[in-house]
Amino acid sequence: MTTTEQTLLEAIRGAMHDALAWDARVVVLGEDVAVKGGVFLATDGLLERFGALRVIDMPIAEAGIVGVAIGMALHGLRPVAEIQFADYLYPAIDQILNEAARMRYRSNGDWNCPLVIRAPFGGGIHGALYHSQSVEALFTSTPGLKVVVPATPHDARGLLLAAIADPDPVLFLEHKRLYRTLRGPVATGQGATVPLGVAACRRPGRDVSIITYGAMVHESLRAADALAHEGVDLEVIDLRTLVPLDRDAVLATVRRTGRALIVSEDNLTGGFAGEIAAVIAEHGFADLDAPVRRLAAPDVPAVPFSETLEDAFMVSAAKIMTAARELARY
Amino acid sequence: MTTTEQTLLEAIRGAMHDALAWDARVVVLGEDVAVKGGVFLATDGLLERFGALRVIDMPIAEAGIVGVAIGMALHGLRPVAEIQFADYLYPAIDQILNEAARMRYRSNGDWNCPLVIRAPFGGGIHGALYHSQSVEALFTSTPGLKVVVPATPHDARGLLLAAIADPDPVLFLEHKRLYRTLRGPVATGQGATVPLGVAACRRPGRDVSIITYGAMVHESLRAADALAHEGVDLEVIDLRTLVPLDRDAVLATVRRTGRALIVSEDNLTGGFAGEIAAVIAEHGFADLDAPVRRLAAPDVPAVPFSETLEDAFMVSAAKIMTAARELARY
Amino acid sequence: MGSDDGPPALSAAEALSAYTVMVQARAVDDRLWQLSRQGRAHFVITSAGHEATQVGMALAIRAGHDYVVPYYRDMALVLALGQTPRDLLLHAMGRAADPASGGRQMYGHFSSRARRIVSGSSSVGSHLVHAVGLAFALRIGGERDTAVVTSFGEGATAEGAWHEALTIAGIQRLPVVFVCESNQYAISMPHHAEVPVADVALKAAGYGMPGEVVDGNDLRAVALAMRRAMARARADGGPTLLECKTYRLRPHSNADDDRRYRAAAEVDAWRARDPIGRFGEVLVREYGVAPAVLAQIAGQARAEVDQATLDADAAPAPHPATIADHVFGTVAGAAPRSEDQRHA
Amino acid sequence: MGSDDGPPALSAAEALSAYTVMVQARAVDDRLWQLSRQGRAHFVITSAGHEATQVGMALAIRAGHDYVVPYYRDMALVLALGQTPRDLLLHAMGRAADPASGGRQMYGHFSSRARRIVSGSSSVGSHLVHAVGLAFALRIGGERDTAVVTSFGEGATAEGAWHEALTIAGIQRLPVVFVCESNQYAISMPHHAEVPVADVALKAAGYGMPGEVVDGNDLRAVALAMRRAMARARADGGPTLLECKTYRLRPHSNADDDRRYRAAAEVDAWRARDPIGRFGEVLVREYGVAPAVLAQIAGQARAEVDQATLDADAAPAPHPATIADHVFGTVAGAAPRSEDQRHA
Ligand SMILES: Cc1ncc(C[n+]2csc(CCOP(=O)(O)OP(=O)(O)O)c2C)c(N)n1
Ligand SMILES: Cc1ncc(C[n+]2csc(CCOP(=O)(O)OP(=O)(O)O)c2C)c(N)n1
Ligand SMILES: [Mg+2]
Ligand SMILES: [Mg+2]
Repeated sequence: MTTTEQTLLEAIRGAMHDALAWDARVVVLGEDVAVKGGVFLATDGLLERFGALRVIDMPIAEAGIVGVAIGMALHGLRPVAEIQFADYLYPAIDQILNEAARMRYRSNGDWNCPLVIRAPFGGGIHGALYHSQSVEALFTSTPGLKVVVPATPHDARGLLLAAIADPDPVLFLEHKRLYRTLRGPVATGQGATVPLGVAACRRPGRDVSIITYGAMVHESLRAADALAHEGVDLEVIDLRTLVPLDRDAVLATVRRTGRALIVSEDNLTGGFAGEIAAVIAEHGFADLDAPVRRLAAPDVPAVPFSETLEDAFMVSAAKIMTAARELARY
Repeated sequence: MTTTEQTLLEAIRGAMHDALAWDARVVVLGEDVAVKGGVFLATDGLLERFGALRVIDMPIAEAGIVGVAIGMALHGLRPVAEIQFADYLYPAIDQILNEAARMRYRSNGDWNCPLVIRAPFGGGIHGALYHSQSVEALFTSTPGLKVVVPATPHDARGLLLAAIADPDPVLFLEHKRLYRTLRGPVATGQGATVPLGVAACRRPGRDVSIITYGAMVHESLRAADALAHEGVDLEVIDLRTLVPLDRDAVLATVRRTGRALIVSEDNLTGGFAGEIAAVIAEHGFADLDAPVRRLAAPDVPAVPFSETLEDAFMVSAAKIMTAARELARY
Repeated sequence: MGSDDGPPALSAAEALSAYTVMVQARAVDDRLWQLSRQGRAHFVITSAGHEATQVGMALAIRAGHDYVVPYYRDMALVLALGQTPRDLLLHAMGRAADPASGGRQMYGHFSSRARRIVSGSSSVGSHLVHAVGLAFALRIGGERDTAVVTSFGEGATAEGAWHEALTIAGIQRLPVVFVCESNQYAISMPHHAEVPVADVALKAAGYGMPGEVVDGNDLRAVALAMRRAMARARADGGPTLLECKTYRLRPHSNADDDRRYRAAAEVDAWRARDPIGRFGEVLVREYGVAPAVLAQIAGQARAEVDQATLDADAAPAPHPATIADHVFGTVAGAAPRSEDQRHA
Repeated sequence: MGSDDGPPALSAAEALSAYTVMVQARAVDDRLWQLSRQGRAHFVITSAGHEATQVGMALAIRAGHDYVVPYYRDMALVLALGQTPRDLLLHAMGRAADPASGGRQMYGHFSSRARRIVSGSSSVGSHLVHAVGLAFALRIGGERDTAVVTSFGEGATAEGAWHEALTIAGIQRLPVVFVCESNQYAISMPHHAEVPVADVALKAAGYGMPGEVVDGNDLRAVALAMRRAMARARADGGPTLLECKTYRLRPHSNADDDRRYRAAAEVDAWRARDPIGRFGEVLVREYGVAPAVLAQIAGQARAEVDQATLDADAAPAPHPATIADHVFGTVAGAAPRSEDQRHA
């Protein structure tokens, strides 16, 4: 096992590269993934190394891309499909939820769908309504589908390898703002997977538990560092996998601090933060010294373009500090 | 204002009939809605009365149906589109969420989409995975779309008329098990709309608040009647509209009873019950004498066909009684 | 060529066995409607009228070798591929032993991994992309001489996913045969309200593949056209769109009343062209089969279906405790987690 | 007919004004790339190379009367319909006064209710169904002599929603003209990886509508074909699919590097056929316009764009407090509710 410094993007590219090299069943498909190497270059170099039968440029047909991946998976391949932006998962939702997620159950275990759908998501990159969305809430209500959101290069690699090895469909959401801005140590080697369904404590703390995922992990850590100077000690939990949710980790942190702040980049109402809050409200009630609090984006249809509006939309370290401070004082 | 006894289905059909009669901008479109009058006969007789330009049979193309309705709405019509089963809303999700819900916002208010999408949903009718789904959780996380679930014939009519009059897109989910099994008084006449966003208290009670919607309102009322004999007094809140959610009504009932049981026909994880639980956990914390509790279907991909499995899936009055009894004793 | 007036394209054994399956399929269909009227089957969707199309298709398919991605109307097809009347009745009655879904899907959702019959949802048109993916996988895996067949109604050709499937198959020239069971109606809606052109086969031109109209009530015509298309696919000659013109002789499903949208006279006219009677005549006329043999086949089919009904009736329903089985598979090397699956 | 060698199909005034818009569009495009390099525009998507197609389309459209449902590449089209360089710069810089979206959408999402230019998302192919619905509404409302135009790239023709739009338009024979700006690439992917047939126009056959290939770099050819198609639509003769073959002269957007997927020689060859230079020659040769006039038009365009840039630069950004405006409209007769819109 060696460890190298990589960006989130390099870690993801490396995981696909190695999965293709190690397992003949793995194929990569999507729009612009082969010749161009992906609009974010996440698949750069793979065509040259593995050829056009395993790294496949697909037409602009998201339902077709996911549906074809399902067919491949039914035959025993391990397709990794890229949807160019999470905002364009919508045309494929019927295939993802009605087909892939329900295939094993509806056939009583006779068929299964081991496929991964990768999609860049998230805002803060001036991408406006249709290149910034947080779409996880659309995918966390259908059992049969796993949903993964890595927050570090190490996890991105390890979780992606675990997702490819998983016997069921996995939606793998990559925060595009972190692709090149985030670097970190990555353990490579075939055994270095990160299991799905296990959260990580990124920072232990006594006063308030922040439960979050994706880019908000880093905003929360920034907020925690800043609040430490004020004597408020935040614990930061990175869920890493939304489905299956690591309920134990969520309830354990609340048991430790008695205060839960759920931080979400998505808008508030109907978002996945509600599920976390509900789990705590149901099963951690006796441990709570203050109401559960959700910090999320305003309830508007999506992220607006102009910087002033985008800043108003995005949850930031500063907003987290305000909310955590208030909660600590409750 | 006259009042007549109608089934849920008759109330819905009557609302469409009257809307077509009163407002030349209203049109009805969908698969099998014209000549056949709809697979549930919800649009029976409308073609004969209003003609083929206003009651339109559409090909099997759900994205097309909703997209065409959007185009009609942009021109100022008031389309009421039927999707034959809620399970087939998926292929239209891109049109519903990315297009209709975001049109007003993205054009800074220049354009708007006054359209209604009706879809029969819900289980308990031996419809199996693809004719039984509760899909509301897919639609409650995108601001810009309203989501309505009537539980009585009176509300079905009044809410549908309000939805048609609304200047924005409304998803109108009709529980198909109630279509013919539920009868009740319906106030007819042009003024008898029921405003969107206002919950109803169906039964006042002191011990536990049940917060629910759709067919579960009736299961809850049945449970309440039975539990009354045991001295447990349930309050039953029918949300009627999920978006916008009547937070005031939710928090007010919790203030009265101190105990909240959210009952949902959908599976538990990621469902809309989580949003309600989160709102209570955040804003009703001080009023709670017991943890919030969600009673929902098991986390399986959808409703299975066979009666034994379907019964195991469905939330029933008996299951509500057990959960409410426990909560009352906490 | 290969029509009722052409040279016999099938051997006598093939012809007789095909006829037997057609008759068997109709007997199952008859029984299902009866069970529905008795309240013993909650959902029935008919294949009556489609038998020549479906059994003709099967004559070009190597069961368990070629993949088949069917739709809800394909009961005669899966019978021809080796499913039994008992399998179908277990499926219709939602029994634990239902091989298609263990009682989870309603009738018409045929599946068998061993037979390479792929499980489908009820969503019209959503399955063709799976056929395309399977064909892609065959190419990637170097599995030569194998093809994929998928079927659908003409109404399904309006769906976006249908288009994406044909587009990808056309671009990649994949070994898929797309078979439209073109039966004039999508529930209540006649062809012209569903399809903007007279023949679905005309759509093939936009996907760079051949399109062909076949008399779907003529078993041999279907078999021959299918064999040509499958041969092309197996020889890496690309996909084909086949339109088999036929007619659904009963209502769409037990929830439908077809008198609301079509004239009895039209149905009667098609009844006169019933594909089973028509092929029975061919057997007598061209293959020298004695009418008594046909009667015997019918009797045997009824007896089989009777037995299958008894078996299915006696078979146990799924146990409620199995409701959360097969949500996810087992992750190799993962420790079992305590996460509760059941909350109700 | 109507090509560079045919009789002049446009009046001198039409020709000169079309040329002016083409030049203006290129000047705006030039400026946007410059602003992008300077970090003053976050997103730029080019229309360079498409000017003859787009301005040719506009010559058949009655602005504010016919509906136009464009896509992100249609900057020259909306200029020809009456948008100004200032409108476009306000849009690109995300200013509050951006008429398309008040700074909410990124550049390329043109919209004006007054001009009947419909707001689009970024989702490729999702807007054609809106054009079909508008055409349906025109028919229902009895608004005669009006048509709907919608445009898209050849890559978009693979999308399911594209198919559903043409299917519905074909079945109902609605007054829509579908214009494919067929520019050989969808980002990096060449035509053959996106479209299973050589010409998008061939797809028309499956929808029961005429399909026509036009030289999209020939302004007059586009204008003539568009006028025929619009006349047919206005006379209730049904929809048309027009394929204008052209080329995108710059990378897809400022985030793209087209050297990764196409040869410089190919781009250069198309540069030699630049639609603006080509139509400039026509003006000189056939309309007797003096070359100095063309130079003057170019100078004026640059000056206008300079002024527009200054204006947009000075214009205020949207106020953060407006972030929750226009989520929902006002319900007639409803009491205002206290529900908080902002939680952050
Ligand atoms: C996506 C979707 N939309 C609607 C339905 C409802 N539905 C079931 S069958 C059917 C008609 C299909 O007609 P066709 O494709 O011609 O096949 P046929 O039933 O005639 O064999 C419809 C509309 C569905 N199952 N799935
Ligand atoms: C649904 C969807 N999928 C993918 C994308 C990403 N994307 C933006 S433009 C584009 C290429 C479109 O090509 P084409 O339709 O030929 O139009 P062109 O850009 O060449 O004018 C892609 C794939 C998108 N915007 N929407
Ligand atoms: Mg049909
Ligand atoms: Mg293109």
